[in-house]
Amino acid sequence: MRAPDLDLDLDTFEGPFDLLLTLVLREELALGEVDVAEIVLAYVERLAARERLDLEGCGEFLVLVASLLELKARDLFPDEEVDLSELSPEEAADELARRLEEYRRLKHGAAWLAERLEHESDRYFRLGPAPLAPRPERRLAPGRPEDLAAAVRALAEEPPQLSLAHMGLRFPPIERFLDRFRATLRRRKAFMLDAELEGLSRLEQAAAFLAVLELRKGNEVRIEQAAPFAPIRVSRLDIERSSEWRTARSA
Amino acid sequence: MENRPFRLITSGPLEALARTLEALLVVASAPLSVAELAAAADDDEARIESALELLAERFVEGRSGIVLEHVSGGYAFRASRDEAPACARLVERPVERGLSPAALETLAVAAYLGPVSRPDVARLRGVAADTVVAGLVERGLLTEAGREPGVGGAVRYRTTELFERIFGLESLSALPRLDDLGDDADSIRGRLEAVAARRGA
Amino acid sequence: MENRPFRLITSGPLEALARTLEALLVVASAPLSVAELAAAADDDEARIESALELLAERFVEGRSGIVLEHVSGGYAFRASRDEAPACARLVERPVERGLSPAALETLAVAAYLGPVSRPDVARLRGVAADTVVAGLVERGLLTEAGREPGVGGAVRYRTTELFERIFGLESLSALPRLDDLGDDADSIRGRLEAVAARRGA
Repeated sequence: MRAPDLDLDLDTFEGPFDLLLTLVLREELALGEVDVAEIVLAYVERLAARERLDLEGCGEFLVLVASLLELKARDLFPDEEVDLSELSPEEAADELARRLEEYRRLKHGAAWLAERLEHESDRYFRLGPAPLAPRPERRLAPGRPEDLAAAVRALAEEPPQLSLAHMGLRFPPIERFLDRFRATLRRRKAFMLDAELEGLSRLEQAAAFLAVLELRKGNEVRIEQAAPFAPIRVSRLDIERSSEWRTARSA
Repeated sequence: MENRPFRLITSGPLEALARTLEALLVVASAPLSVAELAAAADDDEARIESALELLAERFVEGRSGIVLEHVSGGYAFRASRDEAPACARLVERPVERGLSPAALETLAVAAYLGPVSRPDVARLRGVAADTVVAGLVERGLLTEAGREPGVGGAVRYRTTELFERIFGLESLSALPRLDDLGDDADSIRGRLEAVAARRGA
Repeated sequence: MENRPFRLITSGPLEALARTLEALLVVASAPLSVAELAAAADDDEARIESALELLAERFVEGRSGIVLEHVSGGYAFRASRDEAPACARLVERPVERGLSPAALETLAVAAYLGPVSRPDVARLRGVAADTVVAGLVERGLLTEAGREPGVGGAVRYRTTELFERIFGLESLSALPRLDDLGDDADSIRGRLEAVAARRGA
């Protein structure tokens, strides 16, 4: 299944994935409002319904989603400097686990509310006063003019720089691994991915994997794996075509 | 049949219809005509009238705190006249809580900058203003004051005399000065807008 | 089911108080707490509770089209569940119709963690929350609850009484705990803040 054909039904968007991408690129749809996790879920559900795994399609999808996430991170947190040195790999993993658990709880809470709403849907009551109720007379407490002045002064204060340190889950740039793997492949014909991933944090591993897929997409490398979970071998493909691709990309 | 004792009525099919009407009348926010009741109860108007007679007997002055009233627009529940003093205490119970921070900010903007639209308030406060403005209009602290220039301009609001009374101001010129922000409404507005722009959409 | 004849009930002194409460509840626009009922009825809270028991027996599912419920920290009349189809033909329930998963998650954040700002919600859900929060404020399910401490702090939101009423909650503490791993909202919040403090500034 090709990623662009994926039909989506999100809160903010309904239609094929490629239309969503178009709208995002034309800035007609705010990416900040798009739940990327829902897109991934939709894709995975679709995959699960198929018999054969289309690696090409999956790779394309991963690259598109990774780009979406990167765009979205910039969109949501425009001024945030990426500073990975602040976070050790263990901390990043801890933080990831914490946040996932947090989100899971939140989902449980939302699911409970949804169920409750369904259960209570036959409870009808009046909103607002009764038709023949006496008109309420509101007596307001006196206010202090100084409070008004203070309110305006507060609005004139410069807002603090929003700290997003708690976001934690910064995605390491894929370019870093693209450069590294290209350099390796200039020296050697092939490398084993597992060896390259050793010692990296989980987020870095994910970025490295995306970089390999990106290279594959650009026809720079061939990816081989003897069996599921067997070591992955990445080997150099046609040099000329890859440089063509790079020129085309940078144009 | 209406002069039968209550107990016996509760089993008849008309009693089921009466329960339906009770439910409709307790959720309605305006009096309901016989036709409206018939449509909602999915029954015919003659039977609705009979069931209403049942209810009128049950929800009657002296017997119940809830009274079924037939007004020009139709039927509605009201409080019994005997309970008027209690109802008066309920609705007049002084809401002596002060204004919320949101209301205070909105009033302050309108008081210092002159008539402002809801989009204005939203931009300057960085938060949607519809609910707050509507609440202040309902409480009589803001009132409409024309529209912004141009076709389809947004409605603008200014503070009211009630506002001045509540804040003990003889007029808006008696507001504390904000010389640190500017010496007139326009320069204060300029300052707030600059900050709002930096706060970022 | 009607084991006491209606007429006999109407005589006792508690019955007079029950009539007063009926009147108060039928005109109220939101649930009334025992304290509010006591103030309006000018009676003591213990007697209010007893009179409420009387009413709860009378206005109960299956027996009356009007049902007394304990919700959102107070007491209110609503339509019997049996009459929901008729009520649905009369009024729409726009407030809760089509609450999206995003809206429910946002409500869950505010209900479980107490006042939260839009950045808080965005951080937890990984999606910008502006539209969703604005929609919930407009529906009356969230309301502003001051700003975060510090200069220029973001506006915080909490769930409203209407939220509790629609979801049929006596209070927010009636929400089920989500602590399959032994944590509660405070420690969740504490951990978030600890992480932020460790890496903030």
